Amino acid sequence: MTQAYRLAAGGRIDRSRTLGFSFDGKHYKGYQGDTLASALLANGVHLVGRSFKYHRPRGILSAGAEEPNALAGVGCDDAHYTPNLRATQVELYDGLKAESQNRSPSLVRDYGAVNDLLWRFFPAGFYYKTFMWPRKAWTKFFEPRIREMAGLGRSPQTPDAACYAQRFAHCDVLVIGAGPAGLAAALAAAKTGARVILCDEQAEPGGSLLAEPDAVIDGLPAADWLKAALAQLAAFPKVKVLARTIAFGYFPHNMLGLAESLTDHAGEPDDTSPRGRLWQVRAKEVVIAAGAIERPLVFPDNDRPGIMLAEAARIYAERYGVLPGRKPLVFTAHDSAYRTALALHRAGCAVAGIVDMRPAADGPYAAAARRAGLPIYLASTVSGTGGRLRVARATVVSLAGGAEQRIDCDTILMSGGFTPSVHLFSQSRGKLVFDATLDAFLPGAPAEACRVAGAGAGLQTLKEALESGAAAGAGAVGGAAVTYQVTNAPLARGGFIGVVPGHVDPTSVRAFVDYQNDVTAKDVSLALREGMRSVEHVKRFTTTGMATDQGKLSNMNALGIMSAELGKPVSAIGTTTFRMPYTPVPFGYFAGYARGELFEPERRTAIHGWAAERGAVFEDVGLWKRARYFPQGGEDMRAAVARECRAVRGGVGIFDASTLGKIEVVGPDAAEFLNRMYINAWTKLQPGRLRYGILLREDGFIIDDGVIGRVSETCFHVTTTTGGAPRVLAMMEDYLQTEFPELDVWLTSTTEQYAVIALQGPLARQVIEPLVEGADISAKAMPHMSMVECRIAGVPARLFRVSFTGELGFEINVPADYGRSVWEALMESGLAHGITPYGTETMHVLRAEKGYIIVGQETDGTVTPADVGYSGMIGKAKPDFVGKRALAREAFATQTNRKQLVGLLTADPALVLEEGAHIVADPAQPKPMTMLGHITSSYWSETLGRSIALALLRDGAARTGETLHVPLESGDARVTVVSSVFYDPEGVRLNG
Amino acid sequence: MANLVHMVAPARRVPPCADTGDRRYTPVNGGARFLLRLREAAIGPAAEALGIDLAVPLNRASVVNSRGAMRLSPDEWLLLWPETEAASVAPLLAARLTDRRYSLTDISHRQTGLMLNGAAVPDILNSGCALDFDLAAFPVGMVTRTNFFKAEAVLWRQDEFSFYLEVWRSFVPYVWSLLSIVGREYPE
Amino acid sequence: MQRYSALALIRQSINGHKGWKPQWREPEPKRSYDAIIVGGGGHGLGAAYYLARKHGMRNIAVLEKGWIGGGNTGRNTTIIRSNYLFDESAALYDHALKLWEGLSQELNYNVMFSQRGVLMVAHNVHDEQSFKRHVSANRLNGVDNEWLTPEQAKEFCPPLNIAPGMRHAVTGAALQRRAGTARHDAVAWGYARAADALGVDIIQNCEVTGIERDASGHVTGVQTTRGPIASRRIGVSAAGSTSLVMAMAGLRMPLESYPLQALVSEPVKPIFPCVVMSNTIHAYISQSDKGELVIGAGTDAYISYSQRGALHIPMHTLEAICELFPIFRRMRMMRNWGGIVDVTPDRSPILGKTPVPGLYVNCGWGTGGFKATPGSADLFAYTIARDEPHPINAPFNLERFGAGRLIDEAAAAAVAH
Amino acid sequence: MLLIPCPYCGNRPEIEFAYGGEAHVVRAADPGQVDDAGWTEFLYCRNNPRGDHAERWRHAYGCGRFFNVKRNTYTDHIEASYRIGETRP
Repeated sequence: MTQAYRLAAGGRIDRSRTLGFSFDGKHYKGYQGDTLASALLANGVHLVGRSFKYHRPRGILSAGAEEPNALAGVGCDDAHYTPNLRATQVELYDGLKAESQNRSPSLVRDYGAVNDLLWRFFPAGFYYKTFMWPRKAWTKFFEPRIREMAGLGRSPQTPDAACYAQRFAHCDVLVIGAGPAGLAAALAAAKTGARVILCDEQAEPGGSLLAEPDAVIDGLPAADWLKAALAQLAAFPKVKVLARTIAFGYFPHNMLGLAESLTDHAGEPDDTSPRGRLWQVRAKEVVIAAGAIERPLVFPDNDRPGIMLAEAARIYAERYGVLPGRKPLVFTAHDSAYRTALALHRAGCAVAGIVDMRPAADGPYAAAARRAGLPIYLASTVSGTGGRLRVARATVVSLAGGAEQRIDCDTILMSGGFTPSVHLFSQSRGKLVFDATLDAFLPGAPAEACRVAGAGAGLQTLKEALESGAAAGAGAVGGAAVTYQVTNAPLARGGFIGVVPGHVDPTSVRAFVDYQNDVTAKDVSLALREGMRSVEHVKRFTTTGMATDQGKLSNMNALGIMSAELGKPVSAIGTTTFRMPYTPVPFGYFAGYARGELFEPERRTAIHGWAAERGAVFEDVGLWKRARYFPQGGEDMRAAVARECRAVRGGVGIFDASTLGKIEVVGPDAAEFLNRMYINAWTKLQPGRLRYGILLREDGFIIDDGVIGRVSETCFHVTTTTGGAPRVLAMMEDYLQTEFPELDVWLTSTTEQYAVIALQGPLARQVIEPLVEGADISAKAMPHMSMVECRIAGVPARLFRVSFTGELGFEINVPADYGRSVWEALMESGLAHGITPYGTETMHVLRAEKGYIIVGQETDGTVTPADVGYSGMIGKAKPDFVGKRALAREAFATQTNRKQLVGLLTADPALVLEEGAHIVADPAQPKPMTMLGHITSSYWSETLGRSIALALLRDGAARTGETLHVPLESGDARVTVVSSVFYDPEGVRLNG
Repeated sequence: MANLVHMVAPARRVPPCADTGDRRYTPVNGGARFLLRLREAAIGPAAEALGIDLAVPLNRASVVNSRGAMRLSPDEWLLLWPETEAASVAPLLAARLTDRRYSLTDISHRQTGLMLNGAAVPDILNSGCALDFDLAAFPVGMVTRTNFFKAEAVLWRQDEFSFYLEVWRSFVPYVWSLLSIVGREYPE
Repeated sequence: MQRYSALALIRQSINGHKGWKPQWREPEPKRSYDAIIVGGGGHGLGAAYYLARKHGMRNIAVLEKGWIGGGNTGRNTTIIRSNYLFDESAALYDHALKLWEGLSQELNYNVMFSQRGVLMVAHNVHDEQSFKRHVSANRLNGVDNEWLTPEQAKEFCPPLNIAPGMRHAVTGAALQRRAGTARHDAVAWGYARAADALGVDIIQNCEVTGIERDASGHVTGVQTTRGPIASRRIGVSAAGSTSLVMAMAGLRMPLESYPLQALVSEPVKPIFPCVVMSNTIHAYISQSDKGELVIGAGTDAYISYSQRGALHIPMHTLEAICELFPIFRRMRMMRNWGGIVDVTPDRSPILGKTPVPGLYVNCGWGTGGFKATPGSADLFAYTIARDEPHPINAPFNLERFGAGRLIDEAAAAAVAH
Repeated sequence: MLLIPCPYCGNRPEIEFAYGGEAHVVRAADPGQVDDAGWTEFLYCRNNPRGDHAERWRHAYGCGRFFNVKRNTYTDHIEASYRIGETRP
């Protein structure tokens, strides 16, 4: 197929580079520099989509980001497929594959179009009024049917193959929009040496200058001026010009989000270089030069393919060398449409007429149109259109009355004037002010360091745009204002909002306000009739402005209709809130590099590699990977854990405890500080001794625990839980800096300074002893809960004698870079003793046998020291510690019925209860049952040859010996309440 | 069984960084690091003891020979010291600050350094660090704690296009991977 | 009340829909009411409805400073579930869920309640323990909730990525099948219309500026931007603005207001059959009846009344969404917005009486208030009508903080070892 | 992302900071002297204004200091930042 509607010359396309592309499987040709929309129009294709609700045939309405109709799915394969792309924004490349959406089986024949025949039954909000009976029918029948109709395009089904980039940036001035105002702003700012970022959503900077054959700026034709301006900007080292970059969001303190498209336009996907880049720009000053968007006119059947915005039609002709049709009819309330008519006339079109709602049109373009002999119908309106898949005719009628006149045409080009793009200004919380002469919201007082220039500020001439841009750019950095000489760019005036007056029964026709969502003027009226008065209610009830263009074309017309019907000025109605993003941005841009292993840091200990090489199974704890167990020869977890448990109880096990949080608390007041933080007493703890500490929140609940060693008079080695390390350090800093600033004490995280290796079991000492230098670690010299600084395996170490298993145990802290070497030395030393590496699962079982709690498992943020039987640890003589006052509250202290830690034994010793299962007194009680507590930990105890469980149980301490029940999915389990210490209750083995 | 007591200290093993082929990045292995905390009154004596100026402005480094003191907070200095001289730091301070009103903590193994050299390094850092690397905002000699993606980092500008980056050891592979991926966007 | 039905719709269709009546009146405020509800969201409108419907009160006003449903009712991600851990919470939310199940019929307004199931994804051993504890507690409480393997979870939600190599691999999921979503605006409008039909005055653009009390301390009415209105029963249901309203009665509340962001994608054909939540990596997602992916982000760090937040919050959320659902990486964000959520120290609501006689409060729902709407409204009406809480909301009193009886679901899910 | 003026380091991006809640909430020197109601208030009740708010931030990924900020909770405008111990402007 040839490009039948391509002009022989003109436009900014590169005719030497012909590109092939397909739309719905049909092959076409276009040129480098085309958009998908311009290339389709060049081939005479207007029918490109179906609307959301009625499946109306739709064509290309605009030439930019505001396009509501011409949405297509684009991509060479499913891994590169994006639905809902605006054909007006998709740059053409060779081999581009596009498909239309929301139609089945084809655009021309679409079964969904039956909705259009039944439109009377589907007014706005119809679904709120029906589909309720019978109740089940909603779930089983109606909702699935509605959902089938939902959506425009289809989601990709294959993971995206592309990668994405992100950048922070800073500048003195961020200029948004590289049209005349933006360029002038950037130039003015750049001249002062400022750091400037100029971004523009299009492939080519220039904005309206890209389709400006007439105007002359400072003696240069606009296109030449543009070229010169860009060359000038390129010469400034501190200016960055970002094309294909949408400023999508304006955030507090002048932070803006930009989305830069990098590869989509190139076609051939190269998945190793980023598809796009999200910029987070912090600007000292922002200049918004975002232009204005032409408004459609709301008239009956204003949505047929071939009906287009007038300015867009001129852009297609002058920028892309494409005629939207050969026999256009122009319908307008604004002078600029005359310019379009003239341009098409010059290009050889037979202009069928210019229908102007205004009683008079006196501007220079209108005069020129008159001189060219174009038929002009003043004070007239289009009362209807015809043509099935493409507009073929219009009926025109005088507003004064009289007979309808039928005019044949192949396109209708409409203009209701221009709406300034105040989106970003409004996002920045700047005040919008309604200007009744322009029928537009204009930027008022700014809330951020931000200025608006050009058409976005409601300015209407090229000269004003350039000079306002220059003033904004210069003003932002204290530079000098500039004037521009502009000729041949006359003022164009006019505009209209609302539904155009007509003489037909409005109940029998549909005039579309929101094209994509099929919201008609009637729907807006219906919403008002049903009592929706707020603009937000009307929006939500009708869905006007909620389509993918977010109301860029529809909002003002909807407000116009509301204003007319309510008899209130638009200023009294207000507008809906503008939200980011200005135009849709792919999720991938926001996710950026954070994918797969880089989604979050994966923290590994110094010993991780050793464990991985031996086939350890890991679990996630916070950001850490911890070895959970070390299966041998096809063991499952239970078998591996049973073996590891036997090894520790009967010989010696080795465990990587490096992830435990560690804080060095140093200073003359270190003991006093810990006194105030932990429940325990620290003053009398001798250097070289350890104590188990409990930390509460100020409201009395346990937040963390850990063993604390006194290294010296002024230095404590504090350990925390793995997940709690950052939280505890932050909490301590908080108290230290804001409550106890008088204390001379400093905190340093040493979590990663040390690798920590636990050696546990009756043979632990034999394994370590040969490696120790500078310390006597005999039972007498180094009892349970003591510490010593020495060298182990040739490296300096802090050796703790401590046990989380109930066995003789040591924890060796060595500088992390030596961790693996020391571990390997211990393994070698332990070989003769059958040393066995074990993981967190075995650690859990062994500590549960001893009734040691795990914060976060036995506690859940509502547990006090008394609840877990730890009241005895509280330093009784201390006047204060964090949480003490809260525990002393009368209502709190006198409470009964609190959940307390107990042990449970099942009647069937082989039954391992499910963790999280709940405990009841009467298993026969109907639901909801009275729950007395829940199982916090439950394991097979290899040591005891039976199952054990820990539980939080109401009044648990008083229930020892009681028989209770745990209803499981498999049936009721009988349990007996016992002490939470199952093994070696006297603690004899610790002293081995 | 052999007595292993007098075994030689093993070599330090830092977290592995895969070879990315990007010559702009160099892991800096070894070295001693301390965090020194003290109050205003002790700055002078401590500086004398260590032979390095500590009264530098916040977020500035002081360098003498191959020793560096980075002031990260009004009362906090990161000392980067030659490993061979590390053992003397604690005794020197203890001898001078006898009231013990300070904290010196060895964090030599807590973190690892990466040296980044190249004209694109500020841009590369800006992929994951929200600071402004304009020379006026982040001059040569400035050093600060900040974040690089989801890792805490200490960043020291040694030259217009040379940065020294320190991160905690378990974050090294993460940071290294990100540097190598971002580096591809900014060819050497 | 003009009855809604398919037949009515057809009849109106033939007449050009000219006969539809306003869904609620626009009355001028009267000088005095038997009860005033401050806040015209779903909770407030619902409370007025139940006061009229169940407690025989007719002279009631709902005062809304903006437009009804314009606060968090119209800004949330519409997730409804009741699989809470603690008995108190499960009872509260399941009371709501049961009311949801018949709400469209009760209100004669299709709120599009869709029981498509909520899948809560587990990523590690601790998640599994926590979710199994939920499943077990729910089962005994008569609340449906079941444990699924990763494969079963993927079968229920095919877009879910369960590849074992993920940074946070999916290790299972808890599924509540009765849970789902509803059309948020319809909830406000449905309650408004039904309440209005029972005589409740819904007064929009009417901001409360003061609370009047007599010598005994009992409330006597409110000052508003539309003049003084007397009443001896005032129920405050003002979500993020609760602290401000209660301060007018001299009460300091254990509340902080944070911005909570959400976003939707462009609409696509049905691809996502249920609701998926991951607490560990912070992702909440469903697909609306219109086809948009509806995604909940987290709260910003600081208190705010600005109904917007910072960019890094939705960025973090979309990282998680793309990780769990890599097929959505090319989908595009169409709209992002913020609401103001009022958060209590234990992140459970406060629903009951206050130290000021005649003043009742319903607040502190944090990020999860929508799901409770009918239940909360029903219980609030009960409390106001009888001047005492219903047994279900009795534990959610203001005194629990002093008494250390926190109902802390979030802390119960925290991890340490 | 807010731009927060650390009184020590100057303007820094919000992601370097941790929010610390309302400022000037003083923990009694002798909590035993505070009655139950007062302690509950201290634990749980915070100013939650729409408008000016004195709040704490910690430059967690920076100098590590806590400090106070006077910020408008509706506009996000930051009027002042000052060190712990300094009087509220």
